[in-house]
Amino acid sequence: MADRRRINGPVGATTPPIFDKPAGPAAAKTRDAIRKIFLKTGITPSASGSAYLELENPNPQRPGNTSLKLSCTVHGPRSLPRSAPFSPHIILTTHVKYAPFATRQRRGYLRDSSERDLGVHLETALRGAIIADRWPKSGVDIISQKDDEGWDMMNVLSGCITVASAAIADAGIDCVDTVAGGVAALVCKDDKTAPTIVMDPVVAEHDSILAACCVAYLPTRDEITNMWFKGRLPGADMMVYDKLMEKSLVACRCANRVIVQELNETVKKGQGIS
Amino acid sequence: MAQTIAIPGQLLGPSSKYVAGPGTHIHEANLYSSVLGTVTIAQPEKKIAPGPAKRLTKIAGLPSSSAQLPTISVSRTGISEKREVLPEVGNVVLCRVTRIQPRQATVAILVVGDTVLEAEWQGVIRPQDVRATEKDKVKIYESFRPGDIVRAQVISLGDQASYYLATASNDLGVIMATSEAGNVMYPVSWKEYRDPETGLNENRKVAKPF
Amino acid sequence: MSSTSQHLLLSPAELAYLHGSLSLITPGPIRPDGRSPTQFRPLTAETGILPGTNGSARICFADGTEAVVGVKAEVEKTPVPPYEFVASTEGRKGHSSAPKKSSRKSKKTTTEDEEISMDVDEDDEEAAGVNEKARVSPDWVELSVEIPGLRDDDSGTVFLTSMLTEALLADGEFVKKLWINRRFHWKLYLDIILISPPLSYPLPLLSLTTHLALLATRLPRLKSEADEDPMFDDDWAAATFLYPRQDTTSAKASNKSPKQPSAAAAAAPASRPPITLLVMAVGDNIIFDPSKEELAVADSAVAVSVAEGPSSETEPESESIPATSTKRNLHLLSVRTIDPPSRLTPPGVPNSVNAAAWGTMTAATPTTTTAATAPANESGAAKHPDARVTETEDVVGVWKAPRGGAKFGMLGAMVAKVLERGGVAEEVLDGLEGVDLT
Amino acid sequence: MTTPKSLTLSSTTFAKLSPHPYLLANLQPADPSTTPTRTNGRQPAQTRTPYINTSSLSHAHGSAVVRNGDTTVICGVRGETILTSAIPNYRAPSPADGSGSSLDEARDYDLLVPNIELATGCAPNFLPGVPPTTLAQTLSTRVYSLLHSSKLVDVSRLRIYPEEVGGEKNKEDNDEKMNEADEEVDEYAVAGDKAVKAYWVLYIDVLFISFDGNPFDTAWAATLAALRDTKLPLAYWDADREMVLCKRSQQNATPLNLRGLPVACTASVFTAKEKQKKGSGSYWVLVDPDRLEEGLCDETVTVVVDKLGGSTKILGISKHGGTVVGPELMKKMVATAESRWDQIHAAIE
Repeated sequence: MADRRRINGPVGATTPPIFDKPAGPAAAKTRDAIRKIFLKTGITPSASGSAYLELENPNPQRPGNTSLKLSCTVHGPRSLPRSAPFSPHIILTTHVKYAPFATRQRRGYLRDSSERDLGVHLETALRGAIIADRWPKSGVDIISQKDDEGWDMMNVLSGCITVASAAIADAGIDCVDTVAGGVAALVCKDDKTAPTIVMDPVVAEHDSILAACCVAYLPTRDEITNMWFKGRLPGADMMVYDKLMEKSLVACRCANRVIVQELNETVKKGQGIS
Repeated sequence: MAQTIAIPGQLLGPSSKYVAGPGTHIHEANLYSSVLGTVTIAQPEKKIAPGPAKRLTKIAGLPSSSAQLPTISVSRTGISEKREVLPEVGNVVLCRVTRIQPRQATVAILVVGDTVLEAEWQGVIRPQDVRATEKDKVKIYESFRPGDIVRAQVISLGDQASYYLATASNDLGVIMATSEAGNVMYPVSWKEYRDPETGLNENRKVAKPF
Repeated sequence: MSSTSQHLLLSPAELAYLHGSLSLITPGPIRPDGRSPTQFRPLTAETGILPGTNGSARICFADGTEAVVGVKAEVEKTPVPPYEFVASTEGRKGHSSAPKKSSRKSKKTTTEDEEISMDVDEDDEEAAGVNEKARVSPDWVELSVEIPGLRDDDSGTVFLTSMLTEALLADGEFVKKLWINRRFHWKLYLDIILISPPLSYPLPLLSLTTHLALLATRLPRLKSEADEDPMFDDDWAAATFLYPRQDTTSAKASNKSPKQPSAAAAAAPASRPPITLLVMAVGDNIIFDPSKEELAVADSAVAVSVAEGPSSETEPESESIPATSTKRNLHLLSVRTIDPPSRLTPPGVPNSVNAAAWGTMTAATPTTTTAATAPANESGAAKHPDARVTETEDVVGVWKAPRGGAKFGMLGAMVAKVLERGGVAEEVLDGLEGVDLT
Repeated sequence: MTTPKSLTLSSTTFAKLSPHPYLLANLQPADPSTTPTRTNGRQPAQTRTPYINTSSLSHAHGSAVVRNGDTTVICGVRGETILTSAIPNYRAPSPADGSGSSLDEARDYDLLVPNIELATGCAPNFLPGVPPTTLAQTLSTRVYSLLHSSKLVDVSRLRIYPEEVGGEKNKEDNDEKMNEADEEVDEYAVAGDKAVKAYWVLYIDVLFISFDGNPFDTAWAATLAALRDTKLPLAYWDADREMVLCKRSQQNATPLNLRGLPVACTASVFTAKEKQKKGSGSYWVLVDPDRLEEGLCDETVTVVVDKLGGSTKILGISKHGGTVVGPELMKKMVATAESRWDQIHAAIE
């Protein structure tokens, strides 16, 4: 990536360190709850709204006590560029970006396709929640920056949805409800045992994941703004599919409790000052 | 009940008992909060007879004006001082002139009412909106100069790029101006500012200092 | 930019009218072109139109949208992780079966991924003799979508590309067909080009064309043995289909098919590539194959990818499908919600607020008895800077962009309607089977 | 200079409408009783207290988060290996002195790759999706040149030698030999006959979480803290596989012990008149400026000092814009830089 605006390092190709012994398998432990979430709003005072989220690190071998770190800033409502056509409602643009040091394989500075795909998912999830016609002729930019690899796209997406919803509430943009993200997966240890449905799966922990689904959920309205299901269901029976969805909604409700608690604290802290 | 905290999506009350104020929205006959903030309920002030009642030619019978409903609203004053507000039609705004063209003056809206904006919205003052009298003899460069601070009123949402503003009343117009020599000037008449150091006068559409 | 690329200029009144007619319950939705909710628009399809490819197809919809797909295959060397040597020299003693490389991780590290080895534990049909695991990886398929007027890194195009790729790779069956031996594999390039400007949401068209192109794809027959450098029979007539065919016409091609890892009984009806259907919901009605106008008023839209697995494959886990069911055994591969363009449409102004209709902003009196429409009651003069467009109850007949998401039950019903016996997916698959593959 | 007579504005409106007179009014209060302060309540020479915590990332070999007031920066250091065969015009370092030769391996072979990423939405004017702004590019090059000129990283730590071939490769005795202080690399370069087979390349990525002025000091402090926290796994050249392999066990990952602890301190000069000729009118030196002050001042001075080991060494002075700062002001700046060094030193320990 010879980008003349950045320092590109040596001409020759560099390879990440290759180890002589493969790492031991992650300690597979079953837990029937989502990982602990740390959520804090207001980390970027210069943005109109911001939030920061960390997921607890389930894998003891991995250094550091959290495995997924996400920061999100919201800039808006702000004026649209001159060329934009007249819009009676707010234009939502989302950017999802991995930090170069976030994943095992160092990522470049330009957004690749998986990040754009996450961006569209996030946009769909949030557009349902934002009351768009309250802010005519304006735009809002939601930037989600991933600082540490949660190892799996769907966990990352559910983290992005939760942190973006807290940041939007912090920015004071009208929403019908807070949006919470949740993931559930159909996991089977080995082929003899029947597959079990697990909430907030950590891929390193499970032997083989048959299917997983990530849901963006509006708790009080009990509606789903974005749903992403992937994998192979045994047979086409809808029963397993519905159970998987229910489990992910439970995960969403747990995540939403964290959002509500954090937003309450922001208001209390705010009142303390004013 | 005054200082309860509202999270977006929190049920506030049935929409038959309250009227939705700012920061709330209606969904299936219920009022929900749409902003993070504190709930305030404004009791309706007693209605004085609204001017000569317009003769309603609409067939729909004039409903009996039942007692007015209290307005419930969620205000963010508690949270952060940065409150994003959109210029509404009729708001009095403070803006800085950024560009002067014969047909219009382009300004950046900085303050709406008394809330300072983070983002800057673009506004346009057309010659015919500069003053109420002799609209056709207005010359823009005699009314505004780049860098002036102008108090104006929003008259329409305008086109996709900018809001339409007007300074057509006495208390609207330039409130702070810097002269060519770079010193802050003070108003001497309704259409002139004077530079204290050089003593020169410059033409402006002066706002009546109150 | 919503995932539909073009903005349809419909006035709020037209939108309200369309929404009203589509959400009728009693006689069912009345669609602008009079179709039944599950009726598809006619399409013309042909395959084998590009001689230089391993497989190609072209589909043209009735409304003039047209897509062409070309599939080309190349032999590629499989990268071997370094401690494969260490393992092979010391003999891989009970190396714990590394977790299956979840096919979802689209960004695969080509070089060594030190924590999780990539070899996929294909335990079920892997030929018993070779204890070596068949190393398949989702990177063997590269799919690119080209939509005229959009850059290819445009988020809408990327969303389409990842949806189509996801449908192909979701269950890992497809990638196993590309396995030649431990050192080499096929690398498949699918180029999907939408020829006409995207009149309606291009997803169903692109996925059906890909389906046909993959059905028509043929790979040269392998002549070399297990792990040697691959040698192929250059007689194109002897080339084998990617999806082995069970009908008699090309019987000779299928029974000479080389030892394929997923060589389920050749006689059984072969599995077919996935198709992605766009399902839309307005009110309580579920509508298939929506046109541009219908999508503009959709409350929610879902893309469901379904594939037909070889029905003889016994499901290890769940109760097997009753044998008497009809021949198709559908697998749900992926479901994604699509952001309906209806959220970007301008709202209508109810009479109670519209000055032209004498609903006055300042009228102290609430209008007639409609639910609780009570316009703002602040004095009209200097409106409070915070006063928004007054929040009013939804007035019947006045268009308002849908807020919030879709009900859980509605999403489940849409997916169920696609998968049900004799449902839409089977109807589409039957239709596609009719296309004679040259 | 008469301010508009009867116009009364709230302080926030005054700040927004005319920031320069607003800051001037704060620094030069009308009545002498109030002490002159800056708009953010600090004294002109007062810096913001830095908070630094390290090793917070799991995929980087070294990482640090630095918070300096409202400017928050996260820096990750990742080591990757490059074979000497892949380095164009590679010259084997003369084994005798190893580092004194004219050959500066870090600079010639580009082994240190710092990059500053500002387009992360850390401030309303830095939104993603655009190529790096000039500020981001200048910051990257300033960090790059300071890294090389201060010779912070000891290049001998970055060299990778072939493994000690011959005899049964018993891992155990190699390991306990590993953890001596710093000669263990020479353990391999037995009597210099082993040529360097590969190098470690350090990718230093600095990301701004929140931006409120004075980016260079914070970015440099983050780079420094992350490099001090970096532990590179022991790498060796495996002859029969012609590739570099690293030992999995963590305990023989060797930290890069850096030479010295250079700290940067920036101040900007605020002049009473916006367009100020030399010497006329009063001025203020604002240390560690925030975003509002940076916008109003066009003259900045940056001093890089290192007080490790008693005597103060000045590693770099850069001043651009404006004509106010003279030699005696420069001495005062070095003094403030020294107090800033103590602050950062305390935060890093």
